[in-house]
Amino acid sequence: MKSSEILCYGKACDHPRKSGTAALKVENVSFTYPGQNTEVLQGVNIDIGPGEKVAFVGPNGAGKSTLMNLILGLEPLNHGTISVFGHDAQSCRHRVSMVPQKNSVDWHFPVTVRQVVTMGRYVHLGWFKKPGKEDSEAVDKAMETMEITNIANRQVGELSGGQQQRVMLARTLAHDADLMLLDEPLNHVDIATQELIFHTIEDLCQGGKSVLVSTHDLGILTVHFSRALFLDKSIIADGPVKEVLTPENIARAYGFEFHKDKELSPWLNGY
Amino acid sequence: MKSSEILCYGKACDHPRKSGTAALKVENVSFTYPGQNTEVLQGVNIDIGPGEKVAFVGPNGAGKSTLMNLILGLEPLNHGTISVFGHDAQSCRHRVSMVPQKNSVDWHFPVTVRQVVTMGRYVHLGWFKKPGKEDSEAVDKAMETMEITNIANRQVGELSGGQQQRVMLARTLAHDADLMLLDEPLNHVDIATQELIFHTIEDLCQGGKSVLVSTHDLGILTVHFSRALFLDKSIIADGPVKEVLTPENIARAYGFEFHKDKELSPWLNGY
Amino acid sequence: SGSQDTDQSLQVVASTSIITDVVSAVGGDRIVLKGLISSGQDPHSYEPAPRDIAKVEDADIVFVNGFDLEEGLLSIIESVNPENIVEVSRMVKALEHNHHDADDHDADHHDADHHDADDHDADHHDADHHDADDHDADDHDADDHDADDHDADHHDADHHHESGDPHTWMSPLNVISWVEVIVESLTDKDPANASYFRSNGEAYIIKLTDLHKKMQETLSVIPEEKRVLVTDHNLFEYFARDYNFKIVGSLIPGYSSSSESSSRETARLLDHLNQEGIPAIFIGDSAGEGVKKLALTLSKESDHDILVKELLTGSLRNPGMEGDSYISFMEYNMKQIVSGLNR
Amino acid sequence: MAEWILEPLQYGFFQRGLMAGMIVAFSCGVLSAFIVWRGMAFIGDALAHAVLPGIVISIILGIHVLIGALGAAMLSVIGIGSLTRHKGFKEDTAIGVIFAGAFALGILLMSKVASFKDLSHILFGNILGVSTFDVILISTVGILVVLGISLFYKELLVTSFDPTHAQAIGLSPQLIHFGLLFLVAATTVLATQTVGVVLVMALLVTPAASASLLVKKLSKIIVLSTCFSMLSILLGFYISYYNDLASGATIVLVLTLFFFLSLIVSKLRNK
Amino acid sequence: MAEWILEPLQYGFFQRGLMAGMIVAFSCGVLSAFIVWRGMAFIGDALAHAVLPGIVISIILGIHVLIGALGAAMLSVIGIGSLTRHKGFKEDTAIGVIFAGAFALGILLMSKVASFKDLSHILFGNILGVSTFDVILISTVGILVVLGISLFYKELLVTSFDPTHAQAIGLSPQLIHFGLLFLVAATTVLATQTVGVVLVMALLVTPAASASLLVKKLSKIIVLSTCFSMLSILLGFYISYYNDLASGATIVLVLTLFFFLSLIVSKLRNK
Ligand SMILES: Nc1ncnc2c1ncn2[C@@H]1O[C@H](COP(=O)(O)OP(=O)(O)OP(=O)(O)O)[C@@H](O)[C@H]1O
Ligand SMILES: Nc1ncnc2c1ncn2[C@@H]1O[C@H](COP(=O)(O)OP(=O)(O)OP(=O)(O)O)[C@@H](O)[C@H]1O
Ligand SMILES: [Mg+2]
Ligand SMILES: [Mg+2]
Ligand SMILES: [Zn+2]
Repeated sequence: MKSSEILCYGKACDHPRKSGTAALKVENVSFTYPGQNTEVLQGVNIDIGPGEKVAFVGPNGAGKSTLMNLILGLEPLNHGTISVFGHDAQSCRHRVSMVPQKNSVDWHFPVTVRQVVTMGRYVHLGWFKKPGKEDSEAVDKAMETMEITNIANRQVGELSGGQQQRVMLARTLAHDADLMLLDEPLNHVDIATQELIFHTIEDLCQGGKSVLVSTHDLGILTVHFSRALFLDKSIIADGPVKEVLTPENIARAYGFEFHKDKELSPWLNGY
Repeated sequence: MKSSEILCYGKACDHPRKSGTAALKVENVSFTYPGQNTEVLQGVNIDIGPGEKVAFVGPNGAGKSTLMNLILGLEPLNHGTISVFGHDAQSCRHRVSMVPQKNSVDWHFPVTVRQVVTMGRYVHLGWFKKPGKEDSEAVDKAMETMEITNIANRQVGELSGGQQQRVMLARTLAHDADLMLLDEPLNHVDIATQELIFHTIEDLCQGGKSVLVSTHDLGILTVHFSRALFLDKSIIADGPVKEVLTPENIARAYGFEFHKDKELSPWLNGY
Repeated sequence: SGSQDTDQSLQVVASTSIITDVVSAVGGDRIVLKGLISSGQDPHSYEPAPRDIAKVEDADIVFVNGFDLEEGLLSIIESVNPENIVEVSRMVKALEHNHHDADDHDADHHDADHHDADDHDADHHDADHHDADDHDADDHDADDHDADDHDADHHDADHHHESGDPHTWMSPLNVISWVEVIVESLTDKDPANASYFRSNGEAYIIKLTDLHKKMQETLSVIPEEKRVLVTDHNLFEYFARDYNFKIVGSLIPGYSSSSESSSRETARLLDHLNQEGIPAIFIGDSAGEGVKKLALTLSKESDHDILVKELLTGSLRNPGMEGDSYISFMEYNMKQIVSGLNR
Repeated sequence: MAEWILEPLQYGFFQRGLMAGMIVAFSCGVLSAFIVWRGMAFIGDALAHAVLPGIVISIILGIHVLIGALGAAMLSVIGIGSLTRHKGFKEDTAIGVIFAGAFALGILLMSKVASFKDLSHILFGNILGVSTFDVILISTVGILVVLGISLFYKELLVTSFDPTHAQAIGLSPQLIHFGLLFLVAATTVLATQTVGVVLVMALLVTPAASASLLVKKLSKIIVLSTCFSMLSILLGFYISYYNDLASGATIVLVLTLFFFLSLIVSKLRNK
Repeated sequence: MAEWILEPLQYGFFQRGLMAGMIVAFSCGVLSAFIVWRGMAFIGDALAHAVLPGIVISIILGIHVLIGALGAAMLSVIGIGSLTRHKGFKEDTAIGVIFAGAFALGILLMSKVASFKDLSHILFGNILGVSTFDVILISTVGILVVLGISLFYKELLVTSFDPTHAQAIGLSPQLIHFGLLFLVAATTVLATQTVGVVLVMALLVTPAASASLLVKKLSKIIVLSTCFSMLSILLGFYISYYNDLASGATIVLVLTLFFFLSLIVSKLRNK
């Protein structure tokens, strides 16, 4: 795995895309963090087709971020299989990208916004190649989409939380992957950017890309998504949003029955 | 300022609370980050009374986090004055607390959830005193409120994003301040916790505490708040939520007129 | 390389202050002499300034001690002016391993011998020396010298380490041979002043002979059984040979200041000090704090009264102080030894 | 066995060396956890070298070297502390800059003063030459360290974990940082004279690094690292006695061995 | 003035020393920015010491010390690299543990082998005794460094800024880390022989620390730090010549002076 990981950098998996293969196929994945003794994921199965836009919901600690990390190979998989476009995720990195929830970024490191967004192109360059005109255009476009062109030359460390989040999103757009994993992309960003994000996702999916978006904003979700995955260690529900976000499922996962006395927000009562 | 900062640790400002004084008074505050040349805040005036619950909105980069940092004295104020309960904020630290948006936490540092929440009590202890029974009870209560009692003995570094956010919120609850600044507390947390947060805030305000909550979730805001502050470098609007969140204000701050072609989410059209 | 002085006098550079003193006695005012390591400085930790090396590059003769004393400096000199290096100790016969009594202390020195084997002793001045017990040399270098054998290693290819105690000046008899070497070298380079150098040399040899006699006499007041030396490390091989002393051991059995004493070796040395009732420990003026402390500790811990006495080792003292010339340097050491042992 | 233990103990220098070593190990073991987790691993090495100009100056002035060394250490500490105040400057960079500058200054001064030439004392103390006075001095510092750490434990905890929160409750992270640096400086200066810098450096880093592999709570790390460091002194001392090895180096190797054992244990446990 | 410059240049040792110094300064200046921003300030110091067992062993085996030194450096590099893989272990801790262990091993070996005497060579090289062969060796390493940094610039950038993203695009942050460590090790081993560890250490840290105070973009930091380091060699060499000072220490002091000047400039600018 180690060696394939190294070799893969910058190499497009030249396997032809088989028609009918899933964009993402998670089969029977269970996971325990090393040194821990409770399973964080239990027998998870997911199947996402090309061009699909899927919301990923579940309470805090449900394992959403863990699963996304596993898909990208950031944690070693210890049980089950994950494939991306029919291939091992490790050998198809140019086609999968992620905006992580908790990033490992060293914000003090002296780089500009533009440099960070350009990092989204590295996967297509591989060793020794420098970013060219095409990359530069892709970067410009990604920055425009996220409306950060005006701060392109600022140090990323000096930005506001929302601006930093937009930079991370732009980096992923620059990556131009076929499967995008967005882990709570709405955190920190303002409503204008939220709209932007959803419209961008919409456009991407229309172009055949698959997007998996984890979020806690169940209200916004009903508007923009048709399919939702409800995770709580294992997949509790999978299907059209309205069917997944039933009061029963919510009560089961969030323990809302314990708060019956409290007034639920109208948007939760709404459906 | 330096010396007062040091002396203040653990000391309650024993000035009697004058009746009728504002919980927070920001007067004519302007701010530029050192080494930068654009003003981030321009002539900001805010007045929040005791027991008030105020939403703090504005686009990314509006200066919300900057203002909160200034209130706590985390950045040196270079223009204007800020007072808390009629006193210098620096000499009234036991009465002000904050949940920051971007924290400076070293998540790898080996501490447990309980230890972190206990840190919220330190301000009342001051030098040499160790947390006592009373503190331990306050910590337990805060953890219960945020529903993290079950993970009390885990390492904070190993938690999910939402769990970490709840730990930070519990720390602030343990602080038991009279003025709470919550900078985007809804990031990372699931809907159950969001409800919890708002109900907790409600309870606190009924107990006479003042809370300033920055958020981008304009939908949820209308439900839980009666007053909103709209910041975009300077205060654009201040008053009842419905008056503040007018389509004009939103258009002005978020530049929504540029996206007229895109369909706005129903909740934005809703009011 | 370098510019020649307009003055036709020989440009001479000497490494240590002791060599400088002796060369100056021979060369007088007919040479331009520059001592690199000034009085009071330690020959081993000496870090040259660039203009010193400029002098070396310009020099007609560079006198060094030999036996790798100024090891760090040597590597610089060798890269700057290799043709004109003269080792003043080259006529000194390195000592056989002669000073240890057959007690367990001897064992401590095995490593040393072992070291010889590894050392690259294919000496280029072979005719004159054998390898001898030499680890003392190492001892010494190490101890006070911060300088940089690294370079030495680095120059391994062209430089062969000498083996042997480098403290040749601890016996005036050796310094007499220095004078011969110095006279010969100066004469070689400047035949016009040959007679001047020779007569200076002869005069100085007489002084050295007198010093030797005086030392023999003075030291003879110490009873035979009290003629035992314990030093920070071995630097008295020649002294012991010529004045009939026995070297019992040293505080640091390792070969460098960097090496620490092992606790059992120290324990053995302490037992030894007690058994033989040794009255004094001698510590070089440039020994490290740690060694000085260890000496004090041992003196306190022994069952009898042990004095810790200071000796001059690698360098003369500053002008005006006792020990500012080679002869007074030796007289000072002699006094210290007599007062330490003859009690 | 009893004889094996007792034989070297009949020598006073062995007793005192062992005693001094144990006390230094205790102080260092207690400090170690904070050193490791605050990223200050090289502080011991740096201070031991940075002290040089102070030593040279005290020799020129004819005062006790300890005074000069402590003075120089305190100046370096102030320098390091002030540099890390610059947000973004990593601790080790500040330490490195001050270390190199102060040491070079010391060397230049030394080459002009001549009589003092021995640098090797910096690397190796002579643990066998420890006097009773040294033991008293070291014990004093040991008591200072234990007192300092236990009195300011909660302040050290909060400034290490979240300096911004510390600042927000009126606690100057810098002041605490200075305090910690002060304790480390006192320990380093005194311990270097007796046990040498290599050993001090190792005692300040390796024990907590090993302990962190095995346990996760800070208090446990401190206890375990103190055990490791004292045990390695004991073992190292006897091993060096019976095998005619240099004591300091042997102790460091025993410590390093503990580290690798811990590493193996932690790997096996995470399997 | 011309004469002032030319006088020392007539000496071969001065030319060679200056040349070697400039080349080392160039290599170090280029590496410096990454060393500083990745928190590896003490890597030079550590490697220079950790090399000791290799030197001793090569003397025992009768091979060239350079081979032993390089071998030991590479082993240490592997050790350091593998330890930092443990998430959460700070870089400096890993460096410290390996440094102390390897150095102690070297001392023990040395005390048993004897022929290798002095350690202080590690502190000071002999910049005045540089041979033409040395200059060639150093130039080779210099070329290696410049090639390495320019060929892998983007990989160094992304692994420094966001190791998780690097891993996500199939680039092993560890591999790049090893590569960087390898370059630093080669530079340190060779440069230590000629200019000494104090100077190497200073050249690896201070230039980029100074440059970071003045400019913010990484590429500018690299250029400026290279200027600083080369300028300080030049100035330091001439100053030490005309004032009869030790060259290495003078150069370090000039560098430190540059640092404090930069500090003052940055303070004034932020006023
Ligand atoms: N450390 C800093 N140095 C320089 N500029 C900064 C710094 N932090 C923030 N800024 C700038 O100040 C402005 C206000 O930032 P601030 O973080 O206060 O915004 P905010 O309203 O909290 O935004 P968000 O909703 O994205 O959190 C932004 O333009 C940002 O780029
Ligand atoms: N590095 C880690 N080591 C051990 N346990 C971990 C680690 N990271 C996460 N966990 C645990 O694994 C579980 C799942 O975490 P994960 O971050 O995947 O949840 P999540 O669904 O993303 O939650 P959130 O909505 O809060 O982001 C949680 O119980 C968490 O405490
Ligand atoms: Mg998550
Ligand atoms: Mg903000
Ligand atoms: Zn000597």
